[in-house]
Parts: sequence; structure tokens; C-alpha cells
Amino acid sequence: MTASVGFGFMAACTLVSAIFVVRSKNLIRAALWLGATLLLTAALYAMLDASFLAGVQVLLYVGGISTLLIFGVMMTRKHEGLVVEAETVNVPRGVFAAGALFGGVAAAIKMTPELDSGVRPPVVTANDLGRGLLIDHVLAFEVVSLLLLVAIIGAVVIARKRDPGAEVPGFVRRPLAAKASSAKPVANEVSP
Amino acid sequence: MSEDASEEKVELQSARRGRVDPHLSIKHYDPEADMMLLHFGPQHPSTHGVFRMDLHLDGEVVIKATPYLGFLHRAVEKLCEKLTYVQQTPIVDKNDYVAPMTNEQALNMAFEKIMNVEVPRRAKWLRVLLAELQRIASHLVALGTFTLDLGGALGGGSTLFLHCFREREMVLDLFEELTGARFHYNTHTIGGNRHDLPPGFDKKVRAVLDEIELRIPDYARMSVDNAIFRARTEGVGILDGELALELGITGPNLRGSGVDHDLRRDAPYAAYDELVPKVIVERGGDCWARTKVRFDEVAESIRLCRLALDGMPEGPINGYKAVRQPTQAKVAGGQVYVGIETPRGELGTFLIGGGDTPTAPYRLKIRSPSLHALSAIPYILPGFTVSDAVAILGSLDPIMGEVDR
Amino acid sequence: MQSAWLSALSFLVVSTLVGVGMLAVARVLRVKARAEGSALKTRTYECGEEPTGMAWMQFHARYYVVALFFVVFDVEAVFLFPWAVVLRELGMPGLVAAIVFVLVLMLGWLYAIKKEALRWQ
Amino acid sequence: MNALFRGASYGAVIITAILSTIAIGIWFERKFAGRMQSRLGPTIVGPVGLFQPLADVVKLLQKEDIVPRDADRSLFDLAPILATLFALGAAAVVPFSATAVTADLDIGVLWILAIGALMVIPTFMAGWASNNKFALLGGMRAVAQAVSYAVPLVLAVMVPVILSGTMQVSGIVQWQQQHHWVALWPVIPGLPAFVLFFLAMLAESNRIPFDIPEAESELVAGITTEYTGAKFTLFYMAEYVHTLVGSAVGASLFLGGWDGPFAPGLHWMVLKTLLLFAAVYWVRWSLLRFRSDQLMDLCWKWLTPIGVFLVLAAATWVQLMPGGR
Repeated sequence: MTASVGFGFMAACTLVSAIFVVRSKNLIRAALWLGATLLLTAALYAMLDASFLAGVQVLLYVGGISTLLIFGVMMTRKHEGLVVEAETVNVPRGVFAAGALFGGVAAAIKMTPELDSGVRPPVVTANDLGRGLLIDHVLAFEVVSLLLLVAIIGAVVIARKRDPGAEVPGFVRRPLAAKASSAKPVANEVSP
Repeated sequence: MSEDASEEKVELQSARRGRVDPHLSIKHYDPEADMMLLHFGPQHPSTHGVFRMDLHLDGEVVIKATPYLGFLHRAVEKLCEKLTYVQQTPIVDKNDYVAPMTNEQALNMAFEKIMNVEVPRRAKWLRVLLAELQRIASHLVALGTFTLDLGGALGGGSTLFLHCFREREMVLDLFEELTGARFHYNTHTIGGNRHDLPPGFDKKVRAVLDEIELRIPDYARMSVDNAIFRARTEGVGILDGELALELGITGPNLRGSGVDHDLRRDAPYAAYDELVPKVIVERGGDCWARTKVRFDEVAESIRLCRLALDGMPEGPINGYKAVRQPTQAKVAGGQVYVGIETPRGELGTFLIGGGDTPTAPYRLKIRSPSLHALSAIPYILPGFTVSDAVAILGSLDPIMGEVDR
Repeated sequence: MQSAWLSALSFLVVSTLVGVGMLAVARVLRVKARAEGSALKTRTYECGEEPTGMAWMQFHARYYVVALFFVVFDVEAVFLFPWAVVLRELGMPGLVAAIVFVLVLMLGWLYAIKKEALRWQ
Repeated sequence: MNALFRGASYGAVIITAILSTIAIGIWFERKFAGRMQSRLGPTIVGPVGLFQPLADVVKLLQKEDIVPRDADRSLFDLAPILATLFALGAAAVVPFSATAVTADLDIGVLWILAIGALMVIPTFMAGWASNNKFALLGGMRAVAQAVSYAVPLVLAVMVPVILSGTMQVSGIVQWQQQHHWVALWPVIPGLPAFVLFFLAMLAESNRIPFDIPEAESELVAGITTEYTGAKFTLFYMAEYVHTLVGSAVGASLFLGGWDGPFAPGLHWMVLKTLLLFAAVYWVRWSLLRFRSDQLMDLCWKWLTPIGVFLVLAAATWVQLMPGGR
């Protein structure tokens, strides 16, 4: 009983922070609220005995993805000095879409008999995951690395798009890590 | 030899081509860039006093730097025009507040030249001794504050800083014993020096020199030979010799850019015609080279100090008639320029005598090496990051009191 | 839910109390300046000069790339953790699978280093 | 309920212990730095200046609370609290002795890493909310640095996980205990992994030579530029807590935790933690600071591949050694 009350409370908190994400006018705040939502989701995982998943959720999503989003938001502006503002438009349509999605998922859950049996699912530990990944699904495991490789290449392409100040007259980009040996030799013959 | 020269010429041209335009119009810069105008100073921990730079940043890269001077302007030159010749010496002490001894020496040498006063030999040797001791103290401060900029007040930088200051204290103690003051020495006068060496003084000087010489390898390990120090300074803030000469940069900053120029050897004054210093030149032109020049000059100054102590001639230390009243020193007219090599470069004093009162100069102009060093900033800073900005400023070793006067 | 998680949760609550408590104590202890909230005092610090423009400005994509790389390598680590704990059971095939996995990723790393995508400016 | 109470009581004790250790630690650091710099360090407050940290805290708490006009007020206030929370959080799973552990999670190592990864949030929050250019630059640098060095950290921490085959911190300590870590600690993956961990820890807790985010000679005070009084104290404290907890984690993952002869486990754990803590300050007061691009280069060009190599080396070691040692 206490467990389900706790779970309900956490779920409600998650929902509220998720609403803040979409309603927040300031994009940075929205990103931070998203971080909170993801953190609370991790708490939900922990309550469902998925410890490993909870840890991964915090490590990857709160630590990584929200940082990524924050950087993404910081990249989006063109003008200095403006607070990023975002307006929520099409609220009715959004509500409708969200409701439809919720209804669909809820119906699916309801229609799956195993999920509603009231029996507590087995606790999945990292060891189980490891066995599953490396014995039953080795190919998937290897394909993941290819996926990550593609992600890296994509990131490199993004980064190479622009070199600041490349074609500005009068601006010389200095080699940042030049060694002294590569430093310009200098005049010696001028001596009063 | 000729091949060498032509090679150098080509390199000079390429150096000029690659030069930054200090008047770069920000409007023409990449409109996509994340531009930021950062006021760097005057109230900033590592601007060596009160100095302001406006840095235009693209991310962390400086694309344009505009220095602003004058925060420490005290109208010293104007003040000197109102005071008698004898009264001016303690005023100029405050210009280069890290090396006060050389300030008063430069001023008094100008007075001597315009008044045609002959300085006795002992006073000349004494001046060399004092100037070289001051150079040691000043270069120690430069090294200490530079590592403070690189390593922070809360880290290894402050360790070296405090060690350098400990040695500087010993030099200041010597000056205190000699002149009674730690800062406003007022020991140089027209025609020589005011304070002769007290008995047993040379032993104390030698003890201090031995102590500093002993510590130099330690400092080298913590600074110029240290891997992190080298990583932070090598290839950073490259000032080519041509540009340095154009801007009138002198002293270790010029010698760090490979130009073999030192007034002590090239235009000897005091006893430098007898005690010829070895001029230390580094060719890198970067922050490391400038620091290395200062570092090696400490050792050279120790050698000169020892030589000066060994050969100190006997005799009077002042060749000018005793001045009982400040108004007794008079100049009818004429103009002179005297330049000496201070720890920061050529400190020039341009003096026009006469005017309304014969007891005060008509015009006194001090050419300070730090002002010229700072003029390099718009040229050598762009292209480097904010962190490098601190390193470059520190390596130029400007003293704001001297810049703004 | 495991009991250890509850303990960890209450540990976090106690940790939060440290910060909140400190601020509360400071609220009682701290001085109230007469000119509290004056325009000069609450101005953003910029070395004594009037700040030009706001600090909230656009940033460059290179920051984004670093975060992206972190995510990629963390995903790699997250996949390796389950592997690490069952390595003894898996034996040689498990080792080979991980080596292949890591080497493919390091190809991407090599590409990024070659293209100097991770150069920080 | 029992578990909740355990967490609260153990938490209270451990956190109090950490905070008082830090008070002494600050005194120790200042004395230590003083000796290194041929000066005395604090001498006035209390015997040999022992109460100096206390006086500092009281002084800081009395300071006026200034919030910049243009700041994002709520985030500005929230950041220091979160910083303290996340700095302390990792201590929840660290076993200070065989029994003195708040929550012996089966994914303890992952918890430590996750909490460490969260640290970027308050850092960024503080840098952004101050609306100060130095703070923003510091915040962005801090986030980039923390995010980058998390990779070698994760890889270094994975080595003991591979060797012991568990993610439970107490399990890792027990494994070391059973395998006589002093004599048998595999030098190939073990010792370099410890060095890697130490470097990453220095970077994560923003200590010289990796204290780019603060960099007081460049960015004035980095993210804490606009903070005064109690909020500044919290950031200052969080930095020390982060270092101390990091040392404790390092001691338990790499140095055998509570394992040691002659004395109770707690003593050994405290001793090892404090030695690591002191080592951090030894490094801090002797080295200069790297530049941010050099920092990134070091991380991505050297530490990350070395970490990957160490992980594979550890895995090979486990496979090749009979009985998986």
C-alpha cells in the first residue's frame, strides 16, 4: 500500500514537472525542468526494482541528454542579450494528441493479460542484462556500436561546419597549441 | 651569411603578412559567431594593477582586443615641472613601483647631463650594483606574478610567487640597510649617490646573491622547465621582432623576440663600459621566451653584482657641489635625452631646462618601457583565448604606475 | 523497491537539509545593508565597468559536440557495465564481443581526432 | 520505514563527519600550503589557528546576500543547494567500514557515477543564472570539463568492476580483501586505473591543474563570481565535499577500502581517504593550471583511449588468470 502511494506521488511529481517543461516560457528553464522530469523517471524505475535502469537513466539522460539539450538551446539564438522565449501554441491539439497517446498505451496495457496479472515481475539485475545482451543478443550488442559510430561521425560533421573567423580580412587565427620551434623566427639584423 | 639574411627577409615578410589587424571592424566579423564583448579590467585580479582591455570574444577566442590606459594617471611629469630638481627624485620612485631604484637613476642621469656634472667612478660602480640588485628583485616579481596569473592565487602559482617574494625581500632588506627606506630610496642625487656602502655591506650582498643563486634551479623546475608552464606559454602571444621594433618595445620583451639589443651594452652608461653584461636573447617571441629572458637575466645580474663588488673603486661618491637648499640646482636651458636599461626596457628621460624658473624643468617627459609593451596587445592577443590573454599580459610584465605615470 | 534505495533516498534528503539549513541560518545571521538592493550594488560584476549587453548569448556548436561525445561514450560504458559483471561467466566469447564493440567505437574516436573535431577553442 | 530511518541516521552521522573533516581539512590545507610557501598559515584564531575555518564560516554566513538585478533569481538560489546535495550524494553508497554504509546498493558504482554526472546541472545553473559573462564562461567550461572527464572516470571505475565482477561498492572492497589487494593487485590494469581515476577526480572536483571553471586569475571566480555569503559558502563547501567524497570513493574502489591489518576497518578507510585528500592538495599547491583546450586534448586524446585500453586489459586479465583471481 505504502509502495503504491509512494509510486503515485512520484508519478504525479513527474507529470507536474513534465507539464512545466511544455509550459515554461524560458527554454533554459524548460531544459532544466526536463532534467527534473528525467530524474523523477529514474526514481520510478528504482521503485519498480529496475536499479540498473535507474542508474543509467540518471547517468545518461539527466547528466548527458539534458546537458546536450542545454547546449542545444544555447546554440539556437542569433541575437545577443535576449532571453530565449518559447510560446506554447496549439494547446488544444497538443492536449488531444497527448490524450490519444495515453489512451492508446493504456488500452494496450489493459489488453495485454500478462501485464495485469497482479504478479510482481522478476527483478532484473545488471547480471541478467549482461547475460541477455552478450549471450542472447550479441548481434544487437555489436550493432549498437555501429550506431554509436554513426553518431560520432554525425557529431564531427556538425563540428566541422564552421571555423570561426575563417574568412575575415585582418583576422588571423593562430595555431592554438603551436610549439616554440614553430614560432615565427624574428628580425635580428636591426640593432641600433 | 648572405643566405641567412635572405632567408630571414622571407620570414620577415611572412611574419608581416600574418599580422593581426588591431583595428579589425567587428561588423565584418562572422555574423554567425557567438560574439561577446567582455570588459577585462580595471577591477580584475590579473591585470597587474588597473588596466582595462575590451575583449571581443568568439566563444573563448579573442578576435579583437582594445586596451584602455590611464586609470593610474597621477600627473608625475607635470608635478616635476613644478618642483625643483632635487625634489623630483622621490616623486619618480613611484613610477615603476617594482623597480624604484632605476627610476631615480634615469632622472638624475638626465640632470647630470644637462648640468654637465661629472660622476665619480665609485658612484658609477655603485649605480651598477644597485641597478643590478634592483633588476634581480624586479625580475623575481615578474616571474612570481606571471606564475600567479598562470596558476592562480589558490594554487601552485602562489607557491612560486611567495618564494620569489621571499628572495625579493632579501634584496629590499639590503636597500633598506643602505638607504633607510624600502621604497622611496632617494639615494641617487645629481652628481652621484647619497649613501655610501656601510662597512661589511658587501658580505651581506654576497650572502644574498649566493642564496638567490642557490634557489634558481628550484625556480626553473617550477617555471621555465615545468611541463605545464611550457604548455601554457610556448607558442602563445608571439611577438615578432619586426613588430616589436616598430612599436618601440624594449627590454626583455624585445630580447625575447630575438632582437639583440641592450642599452647597457649598446649605449653604455654608468660603469657598464667596464662591466659589460652578456645580453640574453631568445628567438621564440612567445610568452615563454620573454620569461626565459628574464629568468636568465637574474643569473647574469648576479654575476654583474659580484663583479661590481669585487672591483668597487675607492673614492668620493658625489661629484656635485653640495646642495644646501633645493633651489640651488639650476639649469638655464637646453634639452637632453637619457635612456637607461631598466628591468622593463629603455626608460628614457627627456628634459628641457629653463622656462619660467631655472630651478625646475620646462618640460619633463618620461618614456616608459611598459607603455610600449602594452601597445603590442592589440597585435598579439587576437586568436588566443581568454586564458592566454592573462598569460600574454603577464608575460609583457607591465607596471601600470609607469604606463600611466 | 529495495530497502537500500529507501536509505539512499533519505540520505539525499538529509544532504538537502544541509544546504537549506545553511541558507536558513544565514538568513538569521546575515547583516541587512541599508542600501540593500540598490542599483549599483546589484549590478552584474564586470571588472567595474558597465556591462555591455547581457551575458545570455549564443554559443558555438563545438560545445554541443563535446556533450554529444560524452553521451556516446557513456552509452558505450553503460553497455559495458552489464558485460563487466558477467564477464567471468561469458569467457572468451564475451571478451571478443566487447573488443569488437570497443574497436568499432574507437574507429569513430580516431575519425574525430583526425578531423580535430574535439579541439576546444 | 526501517530503511528510511537507517538512511537518515547514517546520513546524519556521515554528513556531520564529512563536514567536520572538511573544517579540519581546510585548516590542514592552509597550514600545509603555508609550509610549502615558507609562511605560517593561520595562527590567530584558536590554538595554531585551528578554529580558522569556523571563523570563516561564521564570517561568510554574516555576509549580505546580494542577488544581481539581471539574474534568474530562483535558479540562482537553487544552484548552491543542489551543488551541496550532489556533492554529498555519492557518499550514500561508500562503505566506511564493513557495516558503516548507508545504502549498499547493488549498482553502487553506477550511483556514484550518476550523482557525479548530475553535478553539471547546478554548475550550469549557477553560471547561467548569474547573468555574468565570467560566470557564464566559467559555467560552460565547467560543464564541458565535467562532461569530458566523466568518460575517463567511468572507464577507470569500470576496471575494479570487471576485476571483481560486481557493481556493489562493498562487494568490490570484499573482493580486494579476499585477494590480498596489497600483494596481488594487478599492476597492469589496477595501478594505471587508479592514476586515471585520480586525474579524473581532480578534474571533476575542479582542482588544480584542472580548475579551469574557477580560474580566478582569468574568470575572476568563475561560476561563483556573483555569489556572496551563505550561497558562496555552499559552493565552496561543495567543492571540498566533492574532493573528500571522491577520495573516499577512490579509497574504497582502488585502495582496499576498510581492509587493513592491526586496526579496525573504519580507521583504515579514514586514513586512506585522508591520504588521498591530502594528495589532492599537494598537487594543488605545486602545479600550475592547464588551459581549457589543453584540458580537452588531454582528456579526449590521451585519457579516454588509455581508459578503453585499461578496460580491455582488465577483461583480458580476468579471462587469462586461472580462477579469475
